Amino acid sequence: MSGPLNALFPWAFLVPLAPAIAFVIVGLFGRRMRRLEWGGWVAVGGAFVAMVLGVLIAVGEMLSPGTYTDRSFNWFTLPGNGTGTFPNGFSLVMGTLVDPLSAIMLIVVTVVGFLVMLYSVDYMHRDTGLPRYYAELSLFLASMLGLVLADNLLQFFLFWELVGVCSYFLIGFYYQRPAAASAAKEAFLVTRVGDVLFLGGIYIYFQQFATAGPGLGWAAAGFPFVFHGAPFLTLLHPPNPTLFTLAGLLILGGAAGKSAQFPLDVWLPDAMEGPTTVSALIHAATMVAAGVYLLAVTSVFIGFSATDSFAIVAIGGFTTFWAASMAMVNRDIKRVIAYSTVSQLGYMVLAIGAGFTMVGLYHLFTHAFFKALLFLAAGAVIHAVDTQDLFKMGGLRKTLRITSIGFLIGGLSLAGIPPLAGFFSKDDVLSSVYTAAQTHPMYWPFFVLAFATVFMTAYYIFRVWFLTFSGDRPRDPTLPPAHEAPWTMTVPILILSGLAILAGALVFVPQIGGLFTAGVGFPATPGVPPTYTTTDILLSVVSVGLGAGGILTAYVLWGNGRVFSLAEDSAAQPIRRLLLERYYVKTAVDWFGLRVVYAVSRFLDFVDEYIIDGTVHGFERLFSELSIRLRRLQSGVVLDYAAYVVVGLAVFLVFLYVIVPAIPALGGG
Amino acid sequence: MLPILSLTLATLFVGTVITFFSGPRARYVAAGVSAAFLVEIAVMFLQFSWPAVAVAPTHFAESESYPWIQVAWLHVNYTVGIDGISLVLILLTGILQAVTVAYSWTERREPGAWFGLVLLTCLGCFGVFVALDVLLFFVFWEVVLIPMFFLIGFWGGPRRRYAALKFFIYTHVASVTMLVALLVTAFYSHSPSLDFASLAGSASALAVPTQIVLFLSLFFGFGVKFPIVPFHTWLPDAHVEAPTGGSVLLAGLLLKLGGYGLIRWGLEILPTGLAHVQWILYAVAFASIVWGAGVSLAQRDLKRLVAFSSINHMGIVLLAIALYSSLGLLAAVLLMFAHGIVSALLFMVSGSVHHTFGSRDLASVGGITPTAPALSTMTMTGALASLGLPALISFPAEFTALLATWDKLGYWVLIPLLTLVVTAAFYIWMMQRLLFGQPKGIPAGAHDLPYAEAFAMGVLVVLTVLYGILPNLLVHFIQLSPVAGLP
Amino acid sequence: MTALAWTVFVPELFLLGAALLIFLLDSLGILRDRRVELFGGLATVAIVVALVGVLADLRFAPLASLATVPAGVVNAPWTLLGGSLVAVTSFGLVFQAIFLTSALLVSLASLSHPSDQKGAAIFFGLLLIATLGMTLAAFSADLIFLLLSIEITGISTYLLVGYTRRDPRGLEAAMKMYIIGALSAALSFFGASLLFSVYGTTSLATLGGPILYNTHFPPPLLGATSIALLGYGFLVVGIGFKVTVVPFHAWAVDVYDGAPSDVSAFLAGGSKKVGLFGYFLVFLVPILLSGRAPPGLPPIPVGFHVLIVHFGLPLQVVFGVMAVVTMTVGNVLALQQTEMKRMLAYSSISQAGYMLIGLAVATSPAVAGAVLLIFAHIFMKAGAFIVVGAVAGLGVGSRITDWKGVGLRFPFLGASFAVMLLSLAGIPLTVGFVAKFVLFSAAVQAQGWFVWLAVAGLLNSALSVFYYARVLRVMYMEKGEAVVVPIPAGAVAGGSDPPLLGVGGIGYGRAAAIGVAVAIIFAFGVYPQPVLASFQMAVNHLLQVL
Amino acid sequence: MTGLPLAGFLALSAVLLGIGIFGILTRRNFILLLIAIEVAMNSAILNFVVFGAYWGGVPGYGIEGQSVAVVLIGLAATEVAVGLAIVLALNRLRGSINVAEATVLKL
Repeated sequence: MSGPLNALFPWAFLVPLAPAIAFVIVGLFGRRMRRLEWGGWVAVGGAFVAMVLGVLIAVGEMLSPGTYTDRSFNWFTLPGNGTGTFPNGFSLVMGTLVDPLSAIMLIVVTVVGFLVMLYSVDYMHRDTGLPRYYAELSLFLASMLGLVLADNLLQFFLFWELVGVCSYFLIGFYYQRPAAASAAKEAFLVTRVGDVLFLGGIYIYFQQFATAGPGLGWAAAGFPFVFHGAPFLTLLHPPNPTLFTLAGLLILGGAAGKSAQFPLDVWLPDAMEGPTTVSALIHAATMVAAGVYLLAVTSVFIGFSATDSFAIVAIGGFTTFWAASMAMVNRDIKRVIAYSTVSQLGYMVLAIGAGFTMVGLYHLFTHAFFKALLFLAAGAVIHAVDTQDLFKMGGLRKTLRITSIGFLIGGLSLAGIPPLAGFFSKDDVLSSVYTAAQTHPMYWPFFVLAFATVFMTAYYIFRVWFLTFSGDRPRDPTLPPAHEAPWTMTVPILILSGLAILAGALVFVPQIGGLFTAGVGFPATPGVPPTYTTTDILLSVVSVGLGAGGILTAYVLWGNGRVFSLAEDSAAQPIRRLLLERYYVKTAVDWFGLRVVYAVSRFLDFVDEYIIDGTVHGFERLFSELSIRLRRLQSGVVLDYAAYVVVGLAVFLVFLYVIVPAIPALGGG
Repeated sequence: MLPILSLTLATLFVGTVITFFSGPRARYVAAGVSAAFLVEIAVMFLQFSWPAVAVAPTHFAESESYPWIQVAWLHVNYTVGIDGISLVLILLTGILQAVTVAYSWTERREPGAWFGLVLLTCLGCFGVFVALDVLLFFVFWEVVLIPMFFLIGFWGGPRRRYAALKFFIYTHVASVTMLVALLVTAFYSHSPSLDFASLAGSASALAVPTQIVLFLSLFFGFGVKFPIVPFHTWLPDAHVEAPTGGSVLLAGLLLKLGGYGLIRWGLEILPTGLAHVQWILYAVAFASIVWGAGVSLAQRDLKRLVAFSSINHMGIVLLAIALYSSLGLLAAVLLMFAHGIVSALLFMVSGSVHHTFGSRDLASVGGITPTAPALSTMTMTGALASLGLPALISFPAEFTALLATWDKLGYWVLIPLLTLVVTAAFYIWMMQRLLFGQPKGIPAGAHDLPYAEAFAMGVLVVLTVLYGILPNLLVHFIQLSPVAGLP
Repeated sequence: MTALAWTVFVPELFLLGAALLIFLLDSLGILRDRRVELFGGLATVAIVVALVGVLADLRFAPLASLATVPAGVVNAPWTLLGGSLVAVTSFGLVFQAIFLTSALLVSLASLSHPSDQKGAAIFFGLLLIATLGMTLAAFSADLIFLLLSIEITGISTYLLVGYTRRDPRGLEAAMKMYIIGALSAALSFFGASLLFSVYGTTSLATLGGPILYNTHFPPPLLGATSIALLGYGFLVVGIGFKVTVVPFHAWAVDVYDGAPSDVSAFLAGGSKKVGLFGYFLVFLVPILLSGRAPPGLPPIPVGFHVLIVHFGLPLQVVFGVMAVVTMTVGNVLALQQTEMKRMLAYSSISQAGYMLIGLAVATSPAVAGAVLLIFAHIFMKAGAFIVVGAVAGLGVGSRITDWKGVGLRFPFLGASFAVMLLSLAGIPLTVGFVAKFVLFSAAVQAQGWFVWLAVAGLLNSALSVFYYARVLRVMYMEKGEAVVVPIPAGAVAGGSDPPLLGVGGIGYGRAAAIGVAVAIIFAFGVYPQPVLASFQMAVNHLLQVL
Repeated sequence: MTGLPLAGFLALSAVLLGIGIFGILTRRNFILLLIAIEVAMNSAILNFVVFGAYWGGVPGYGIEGQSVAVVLIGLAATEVAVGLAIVLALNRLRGSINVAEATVLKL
């Protein structure tokens, strides 16, 4: 491969390194700096360097698509000893991999990352824990970029865990709030379940490929072929189909954990306890997308198994609907957006399951921008009015002009109104599922769910918009007078608005589109950029119609400061309560985690203390009892002692005259 | 070549004696001895010649052998030697000795005796790791007990006397069993001497049932030190009552003696015996893993929690050893090293929590982060490392261990794998209760870590990160052992 | 048969002479107020000289030449019908050295005996006589001679126990020891008479070998072998009294408790050993000769037939069972003991059990191991009793719980006691451990059912750790000062000493004895080769002809 | 010697021993105890005399038995002397020679 910018590829490792350095500096000296913001600027600087480099590398990849890997760092080496499963040993490597997928992710992560960092400078300025915030955020950025550039699944997992921990700390940023602390715990543990499954999948691949024969030995190749099907397409009949299916399911489990897919989706809405910026960066744009990314990079051989594909489709499709339904009733501005994130991630998973990996990534790409935009705008609102309760807000479009516009753009994009970014990608997802359903009838129901979700999406996001911005005054008069945010906050909003408008159309630029079509080594991926056959156009028209319908409904119910309240005796009440209670899943999870598991462990503890250790004490007691009883023989009366002597004598005589003659072995008989 | 092992033994011995009698100045002597010890360890690593790492597994290096007891029927030699496994564990010994001395720098009560006993414990552990003769091995093995008995019993908590006695007797019974088994092995196989080499050479001549019985008794003998469920109940008591330094050595070194003994004197001498009862070891290992994790979840006492988590981790070690594969043993040793560092860190944490806030009860102390940011950072590092966070020391070990398990046992790997969630659960919950939430149970004037303790923990944190990022630093050496040739 | 070189008796002559001199000086009433120092010094010097002499014999008289002494067990078991009384064997010499060492420790410790000056002559004189008896026993080649020597020791120890005629505890102890002792004496002599009736001789070399019988004898109701076995049964009981084998042990606990500490030290360190020596001498022959005729049968008298006997296995089983029972009962009884001296007494009973393993296994390694343990036991147990005496002299009560904080108040005594207890418990780097290690290794090496003896022994020593560790715990870990009653006047002999050593008030003699004991415990604990080698040689020498 | 039924003598000495032991177990008076001990001792002496005579008739065997008997008589005397000494001391100290009452040392 050649190209002016390819010279940069060997330096790709600098992309994660820049924020990492920022992390070290802020982490060590942040608290000692004269003004806490300085730490913030260091972090912003790190993010900026990362963005410049990352974008340049991505551009380089656009100009000359190809695969560049650098596996120079040997992390863990098992020298082979000629026997066993790994006759020539193996070495686990850390490296960088530049290819279309990582290029796409690079753009997303670095750009959003930088903007959010910038935004944070003023958004967070009231906080005392600022250095901690920037240190953790930089660490997150570094890990996320490490994950994006990961060269093999193990490295992927390594950074995967690190971003998990960062998210844990950032969710718990206001650690003195019990709610925040327990939300962080919940997030970590739920995703941990997924991680463990993911690890299991890694083991299966590891062993299978190590034993798959010459050339596929782990030692030889690290994992790059996990990313690029080419070596694997020769492996269309993998060593053990069952194991491969299982591995696919395990990987799916991991992805579901990170990307909050059903049933591991409980943690994401609660994760909104963290600062809004964190929600924007981690729980909307980047980390939660890692699951989708994982599915994308492994889709090559997950795709081998129809079972896996169906499982992915099912989970994605169902989650889309499930989350959107909950978003429709919630009254917390951030949580609504969080549910919408879950639902949109469902779209991406759906597309990948349907076999259109790049379509999924396409939606990831656009979604990152408009969802970050929505969060930052929401952040600006919260920053201004200091509440998250939609029903207290209202009429903010006058004061927060830029914010309201930004939110509006984000909302339209999310609702899939052309020509905004969301329109192209979501539309593409739908049509690709439609296409897949032609050959796999089982996909139809999920297609229907996804399609229905379009309406709900438009409805809930505009419900938020109307409740927040329309009307003439806040419903809660006690709210402080709102002011438009400073430039550090508005500029990111504006930039993201631009991206939310353009990102979708960008793929029609051949170079950029190239990234999405020429997923190197993938089976040729149809659908990106969208090709408008008559069916597609039909689908688009209908979906746009649904979106518009959703917006209209929202306007009717909530527009101009109206507040729609469901009649108490309405048949819909139970449903509403069900949705508000999140289908009681959270309750069930808490019950299981805090009651059942804890009760079991208490029981084990009891057994440990009273039965196992009790036995030990039993021995002690046995001996001391024995001792006390035997001591009675020591009566102090000498005649007793004499008696013992005689008894002993008698015993011997019995032994010598009865036992010995009786036992030939003793020379008797 | 420098007889570095005997030299080190001499250094430690002389150092211990001097320390005992140098009263208030003992800590300086102890520090000097630790420094010397580390230097000698460095020499060992050098003599272990880095370039040789690439070559196939070698046998014992640095071997020295002198006749000790020689009568017609009994040939005991003073034989010492190290291979990669012992080398790594010796490194652990040196590190823990140094940090323990540093941590207890301000010990006021009988400092001479305190530091002397600490050094003596490490001397014993070092001896165990280098001894290549049954008697020598047993001598050092028992030498470890005495100082630990006094460390717990004299400097310990309220129930220290009970705990010390329990520890002493329980482990002594186990060692005795182990000794019988080794003697029977030696004399029934007509081994020319009690040296490791000759035992390993001749033991295969024994009848298979004999080997099985012998291996099982060895397993019990070493297992109690591990400790394995259900012979573990001495551990929580010992830990809870022991002073911090004692817990550090107990968890960091003494538990490793069990693992090392099982590898060196069980698995390498009676492989046939192992082969026939592997399933028993698996069962015990799984039991320990699940049990340790499950019980930890119920603990309110920070130290008790860490103690039970040790049972869980050592269960994984046992599992990896029982696999009897080179990958498994690599993982086992790596995990022992990792657990040595991490548990030491966590026990220091609980010690500092105790004397900073006057209690270790997670229900009564909480939200300490604002008061003691440094301490809470250490706590987080320790907990995250212990639950196997990548880029920290335990991860490469656990990853390899479970990989080896999957390789040999297939789906059984699900047991330890899913237990990882529980492990994460109790650590995360511990952090939530101890570090986060509203401050409670914080006595007035509670301060952050004093320098000595901060230094000791800092060293461990640095090592945790360092070896987590560069595990090859250890892996290269562990490979240089006779067992690396296994399938 | 040629006469023995009289020089081998020089040590005994010294002991005897010193004893007579002491009594003489006492009756002359010289230096009435410095008698302890005077007589003690005399006794110590005599014992030292004797010890030197014995070691010289061991060292210089080449074993070969000893072996050719035309008398006794060693070389020509069958040439001596009619028996000769004494034989010099390296085995015997080793035991003489052991006896003298224990006597030396005691007399050294007693140099600063806090007793009234009146008792001095009796104490040291009887000590010498008892030692004399033991050293004579070590030479015996004849059962009667052996039993008589043991009786000499016994009678003088009865008196030693009660020599402070004012102390009711001591007197009660003496009474108990006397009654059980006399009973056992009667039993053992009866056993001897039975053996004589069968063999017509009491030469140890002949007993236990093939039996000559004719038409008159054995009488129809009992077989000759049965009578011989009966005789051995009686001997087991009779000598077992000294060895404190269960169930002949009960007296020992009370006596060790009631007697003055130094006497207890002598009983545990010395007279118990003479019993074991007797066991070895009497029973090794029948065990090893079992089932075979030794070379060089004498001319068989007319009308007599030779009967090959199998006493070996039954006796071994007897001793095996006795060993296990003794060690177990001793340990279990010690567990709940509250009096320090009684605890030590029980522990010494259990130690006797370990030593018996050597006799049950009856291979030269095992016997050597047992001898090593006997040797070690002097320093551990006698040393411990001496420490107890010293601590009592400092006014600490006799109950274990009275010892709170002793370890910190008297560093020297505390540390020494700790070392001795650890050695008794068989913790490495002490001679006690080495001895047990060798002994149990020997049992394992013999294979067969002897392995279980080793297992029992090791489990028992693990059990014993419980009560030893409990004492350590009291001494070092219990709160509170030691219970101190005002020190009786005259308790402090040897003046004041540097407090660092903590010798203050216990006197140099005791300090020296304790120091020596500890030093030896460590020295041979680290490098036992010299003693073990010589013991092994002696045992081989004893057994080579059998 | 043929006239002498050796078994008879054996039985007699056994009976003597039995009497002695019985006495030792049942008497509480120290003096009576001493007597019982003497009786037990004499059973051994009797054996030695008898079988000394028997083996004395066998060529190659000496009269060891009788000589041993003489020695033992002396030994018995010594023992009794010591015993009496203890009796005296006991009597002086406790005013009683009932051995069963001296139980300060026990357990």
